[in-house]
Amino acid sequence: MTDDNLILNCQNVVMDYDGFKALNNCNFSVHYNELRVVIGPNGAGKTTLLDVICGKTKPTSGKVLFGKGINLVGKNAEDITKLGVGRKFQAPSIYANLSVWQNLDLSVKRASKGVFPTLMGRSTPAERERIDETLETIGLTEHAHDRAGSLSHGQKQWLEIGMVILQDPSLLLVDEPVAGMSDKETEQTGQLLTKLSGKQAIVVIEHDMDFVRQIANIVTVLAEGTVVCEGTVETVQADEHVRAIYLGRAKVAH
Amino acid sequence: MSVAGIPMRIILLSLVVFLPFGSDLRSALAAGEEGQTTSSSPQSANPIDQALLDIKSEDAAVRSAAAALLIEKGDASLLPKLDEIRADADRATRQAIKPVIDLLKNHANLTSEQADTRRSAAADLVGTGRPEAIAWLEASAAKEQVWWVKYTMEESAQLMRLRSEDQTVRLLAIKKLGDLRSQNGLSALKEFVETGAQSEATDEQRALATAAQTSVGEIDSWFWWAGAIETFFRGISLSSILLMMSLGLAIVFGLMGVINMAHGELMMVGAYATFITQQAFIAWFSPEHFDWYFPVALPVAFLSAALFGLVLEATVIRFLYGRLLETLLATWGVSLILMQAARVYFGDLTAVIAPQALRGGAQVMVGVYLPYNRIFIIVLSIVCVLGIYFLLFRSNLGVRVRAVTQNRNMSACLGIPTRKVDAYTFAFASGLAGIAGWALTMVGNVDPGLGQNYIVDAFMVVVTGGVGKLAGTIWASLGIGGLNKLIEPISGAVYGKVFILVGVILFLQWRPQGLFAAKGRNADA
Amino acid sequence: MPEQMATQQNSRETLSFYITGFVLLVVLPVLNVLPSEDSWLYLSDFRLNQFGKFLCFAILALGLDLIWGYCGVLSMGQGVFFGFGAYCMGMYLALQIGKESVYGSELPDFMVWTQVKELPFFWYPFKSFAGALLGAILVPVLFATIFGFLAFRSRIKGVYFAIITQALAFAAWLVFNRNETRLGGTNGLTDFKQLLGYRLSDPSTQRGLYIMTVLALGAAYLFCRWIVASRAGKVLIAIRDSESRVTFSGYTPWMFKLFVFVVAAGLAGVSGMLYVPQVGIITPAQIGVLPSLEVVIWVAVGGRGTLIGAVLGAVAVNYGRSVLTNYFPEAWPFILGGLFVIVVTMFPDGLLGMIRKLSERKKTPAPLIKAEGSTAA
Amino acid sequence: METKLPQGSKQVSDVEVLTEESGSSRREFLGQSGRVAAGVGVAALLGNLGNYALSYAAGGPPIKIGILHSLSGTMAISEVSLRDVVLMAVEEINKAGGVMGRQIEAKVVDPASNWDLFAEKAKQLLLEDKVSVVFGCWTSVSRKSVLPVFEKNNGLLFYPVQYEGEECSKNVFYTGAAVNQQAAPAVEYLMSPEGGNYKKFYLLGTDYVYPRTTNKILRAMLLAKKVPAANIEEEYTPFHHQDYQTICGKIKKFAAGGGAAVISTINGDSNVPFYKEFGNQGLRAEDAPIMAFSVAEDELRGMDTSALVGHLAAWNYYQSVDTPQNKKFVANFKAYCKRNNLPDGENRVTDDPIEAAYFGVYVWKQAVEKAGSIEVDAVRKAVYGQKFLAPGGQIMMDEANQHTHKPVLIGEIMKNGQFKVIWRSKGLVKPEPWSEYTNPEKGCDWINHQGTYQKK
Repeated sequence: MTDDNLILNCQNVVMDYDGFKALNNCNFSVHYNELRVVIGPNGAGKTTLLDVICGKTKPTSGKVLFGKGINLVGKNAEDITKLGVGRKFQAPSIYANLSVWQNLDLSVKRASKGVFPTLMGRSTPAERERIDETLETIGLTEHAHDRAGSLSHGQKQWLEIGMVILQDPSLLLVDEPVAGMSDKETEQTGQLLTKLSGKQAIVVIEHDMDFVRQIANIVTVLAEGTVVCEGTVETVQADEHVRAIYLGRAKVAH
Repeated sequence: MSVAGIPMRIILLSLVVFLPFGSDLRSALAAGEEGQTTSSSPQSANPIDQALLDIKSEDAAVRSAAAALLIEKGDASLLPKLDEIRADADRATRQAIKPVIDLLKNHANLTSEQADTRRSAAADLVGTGRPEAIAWLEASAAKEQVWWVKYTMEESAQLMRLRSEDQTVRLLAIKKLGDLRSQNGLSALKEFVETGAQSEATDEQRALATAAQTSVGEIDSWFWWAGAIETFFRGISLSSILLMMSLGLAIVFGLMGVINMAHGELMMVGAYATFITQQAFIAWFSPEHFDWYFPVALPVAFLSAALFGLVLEATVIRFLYGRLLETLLATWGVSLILMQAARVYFGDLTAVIAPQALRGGAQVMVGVYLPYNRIFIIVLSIVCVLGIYFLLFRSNLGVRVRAVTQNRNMSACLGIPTRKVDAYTFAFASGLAGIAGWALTMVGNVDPGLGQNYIVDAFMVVVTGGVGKLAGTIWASLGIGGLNKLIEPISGAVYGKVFILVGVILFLQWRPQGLFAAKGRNADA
Repeated sequence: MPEQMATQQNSRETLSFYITGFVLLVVLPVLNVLPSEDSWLYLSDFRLNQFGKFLCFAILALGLDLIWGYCGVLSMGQGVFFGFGAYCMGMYLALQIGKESVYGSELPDFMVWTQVKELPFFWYPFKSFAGALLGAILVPVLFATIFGFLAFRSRIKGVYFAIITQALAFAAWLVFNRNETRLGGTNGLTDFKQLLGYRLSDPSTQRGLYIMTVLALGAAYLFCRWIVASRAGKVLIAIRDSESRVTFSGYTPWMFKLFVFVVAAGLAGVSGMLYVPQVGIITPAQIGVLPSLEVVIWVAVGGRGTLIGAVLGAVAVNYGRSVLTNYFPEAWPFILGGLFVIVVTMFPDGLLGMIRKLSERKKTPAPLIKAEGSTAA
Repeated sequence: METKLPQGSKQVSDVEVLTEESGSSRREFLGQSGRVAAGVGVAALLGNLGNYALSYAAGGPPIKIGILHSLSGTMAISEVSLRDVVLMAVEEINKAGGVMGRQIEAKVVDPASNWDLFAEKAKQLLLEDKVSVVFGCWTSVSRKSVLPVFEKNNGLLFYPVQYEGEECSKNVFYTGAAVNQQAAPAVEYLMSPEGGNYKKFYLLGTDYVYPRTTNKILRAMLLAKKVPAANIEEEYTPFHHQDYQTICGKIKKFAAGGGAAVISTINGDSNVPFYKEFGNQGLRAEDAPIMAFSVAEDELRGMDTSALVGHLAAWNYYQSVDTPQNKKFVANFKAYCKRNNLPDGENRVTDDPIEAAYFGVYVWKQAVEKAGSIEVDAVRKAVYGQKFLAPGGQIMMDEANQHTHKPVLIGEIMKNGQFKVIWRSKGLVKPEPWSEYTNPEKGCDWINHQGTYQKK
């Protein structure tokens, strides 16, 4: 069943929280260098899906195959990260008390991230160059030596994306990157993600349909823990089932 | 000191300093005593009166004869006179008079109104070793209503029969003691077994030994079970104390995200509130109402601890919501302050006198004696658990508290006054600590260190139980308390505690979130 | 440009390091030796000795600062590691008493009155000074490794860890108090006579010990600064700020925690080792819950997350204690408790934070370490 | 001389006690509010203020003495009273003209129940304040921790508490009892027909040097008196132990069949839970009396005595001792506490260590006057053989061994927290720092030997 073009293949993943199935037989796959957007109503299991992939939570059952058939289930988060899965959280998760530069420096992909290599290691010129490049990419060159905690919300989001990029992931998981951003920041974020998608596969969770339209190629709709529909933005929007889910939900919610 | 007092004092001091050193203190002190005892009194016709005089004689033979006469002829009416003699007597007289008093007093006490006194008398008569007591005991046993007193009377009678000269009487007594499962007879029975085992033992002794062996076996196996039941009870008792302490801790930890290191000191507040109530009763009410102070102290303890809790919440804790470690440190500081304040204010060990109803215990079966104060705490802890359950899960306030716990902002939007809910929850948990302190006055002293004694254990309970789960707290306190008492007889108190700590650490390896971990998406946020 | 700033700050720090070192190492001992006893400049043996004790505590505080101030893991059991170091040295010193003891026995006094006839096996390594030195560092380090491994690997965090370490302190206190432990029970170890042939009662020996302490403190400070300045030091701060992010950057946070916990334990051991010959007694009272927490307050008062703060806090609080207990003995617990409350609620950055805030009000760069209070479990 | 003890002759009933106390309790209850403020400040100032006014009155500069008792921490409960009584003695002496015409100035320090701090504070008193004598310490731990300091700097310490012996320092005068002046006679008493012919002994103590050593000596003594080893049980609990359920269960088992007594060296706050549990598990003083060596009036003051009545204690002095000088002493002490707003004021009681601390000051004063100097070695030599009419009766300092000849009194605890003396030794008992049972070959002598020596 393996497909050589798939970087990620989730098979029959079930995540059961005391009877509540956040993921229910979820099958989800992503190709190399693809930018995939996952949408779905609240509680559909989107964040849980990312949690399962990156090792933050262990699924009740199912397989998560990555790259050349490595099953990620049961591996711990550090190892999954080292395999090349990067994760950006919904709320910006950065080191507030370190400078932007230090934030990035810690994230650079290195041969070993054990205690003693980290204690002894110094950044090589090549690494510095990469960090500078990334700073450029995320537009924070001027803030390189500011305390990360003093950045604006959008800047923090970018910083986190920058940190993930420096890990050289082949799969990048991004959870609601533009929540709380201004329109301009949203647009810049979109450009950033599009630019990155050439080099690695990216899975983005998003609510903002304008943003989805801006970046998305293929959209996956998740509801009640399973994939309901997959296709281009237009196809998905035209799908009756999807409309029913959103509208039905909307009725209940308001 | 007044001015006039000074010269007075100087004179006294110089007197003290220059007092001749040669005089022996002992002789000075004892002068009065000897003067009294040597004065002999005129003869008297009544043999009892004569015996009362003779017992003070310097001749040992006269003394013992007088004692024998008093035992034979005397009754309880002599006791005041005997006590009077005893108070002034020298050592020899006291020794002579002691068995007389013992026997007469205990004989009289066999018909006392108080069951305890009757029982004590029955037990003490064994020590006198006078055969005439057997008849008294058996006569009283026949009339006795309270099973435990009756048991003691029968046991005492049989214990005295063991000393009989008659082989059959002894054999029967040995068998009876076995039937009675008499723990007090154990050492005597074992002596029979040992005598019988010796090579030069007579056939009679061997027969006694065989019978005694059977009885010892019966008694031993009975007391193994009795011991097991008592150990179990002690475990439950310790658990209930831990539970009382941890409930409040678990509430503030689980519902409010506050680690309250001053929880133990809030208990101390409850205990001191009980003490103050007692003092107020002593000062303002007549002694026959004294025991009422204890029920009255319950609301006083609850409210005063709750008040302290309110103040603590308003002045310290509310600045620290969401900063667990900081609450831990700040409340630790508060606990230091409260402890020292108690030390300065109350100055000393103070204790609460237990009401009559909570003294002593119940003999539920032979070998199993359960103190009332422990039973009381066990029942109280059950009541508290039920109370909390209804308050949190069945009342309006409980719904609000849990709403605030789960989503503070949303609750605020819905019009729940979150500040007030916080304050009330904290005050309620503090009040619970006050109740725990109130109850603890029944087992220990009221001193500034009261809270520190169990606090580490209580935190272990909360950690082991898992945050915010009532059931977890209950199970963990049962587990830790029970295990502690199970290990203690083998390892001693200290290593028992160490084992428990190691156990908890290993347990957390297996379940880092405690026994009843909160599961769900936000479990480890 | 950033490097410039850093070096500027570094050179300032280095300068103050040298000045402090000079004062501690040269000026104070000279004031002790040269001026006559009546001179106002004269520093008595007693004061110098007392100061040496404070500096021992400063080493202990440095360790806690690493784990708590930088890494955000509150250990309430530092007293235990301090005690391990102290007892190791104490055992050596106790064996050096020899026939000079009250009972005139080769065994330490307490063994005589607890009727121990033979030296327990675990005392043997401490017959030699090297054994004591090694033990004073290795015992706490090994113990911390085992305990830390169990605790951190199973993700016991935040308050859970704090409570477990507090229970550890409590349990250790109980065990050390027990005479069956063969470590002198409540009395601990005392009545030491000599160290490597030098009489401990000689002022010159005490002066030597003081200088050793200053040197050890200097070394400990440099060592900690090296850790903090390294990338691993940044990881520690990162763990404090956002542990999950650290995980998703490919580090294993519990390994770093374990590392720094072990370093802190080793420093505590060194501190205890230096403390014993200067104070002349070690008892379980130094191991329990309260002494372990006092370390926390030193660091908090001085300013957590800054090494100088830890040193400053340890010296200031202890000096304050020594002075205040003279004048207001019954007030000291109030002051200590009040310090806890006030520092935690109002001055999370401690003394140093206040000074910085005052002096850098106009300059923009915020202090590197700012307690965000995000240390929730 | 009247020998009847007031409390002994009058059977005070339950109700009477309550009404008797009610008057003062009400006052106390109402008056407590003013005490907080006073308590904190006064304690610290007492040491200095009271004496400054008088200190330069006559005869040269004041003589400095040190008081080394814990005023905070767990031991404060016991030790504060000793500080109070020493200050009272100083005040008395100063009012009476001082020592050799010089006033005494007391320097009070607080070692805060911290044994390490004891050593530091002792150093401070000797080296910084240069006091000529120190009155202090309670626990053996604290004494052991200051001992090297006193020996190193040739200081002088008066130690007022009963202790385990096996010590013979020339820098310490022990005004409390050695084991043969308290524990050993008490156990002998229990074994005597008058004492009840007890045959089994449960030695229960707090885990530290005093109980351990005392029980070691008692065990040797019991074995020497042919008590089989099976009839001796020994157990230790940690400081502040609260839960005596298991131990009382063991005692119950041990005491079944009669003839058993408990020898308690339990210290401080563990006593109340122990006695309570003892009573609540159905054990009575008649079944198994508890003979305590660490429970005195000062500790009983706050306890619920109902659980303790009928149990025994052994000391060298009780507040109830009926001598004129004791009546005066007790009254003075109560008045002193009240006048200085000390906690509990006139409800304070005296007890053995308080008395020993008190007469220690006078013994030192007499020795200074005899020596005509405050120099330690001279004073020390002058102390030997000093006699003093202490509140409890005449006492004498030993000629050579640093200890005190004292009478032994066994008392029964009464409902009002006082003791009824039920036995007293004939005359004074000579102190034996080295027990004849455990160290028969050793002696202590600073005149003919250098401290501890081997007897030939």
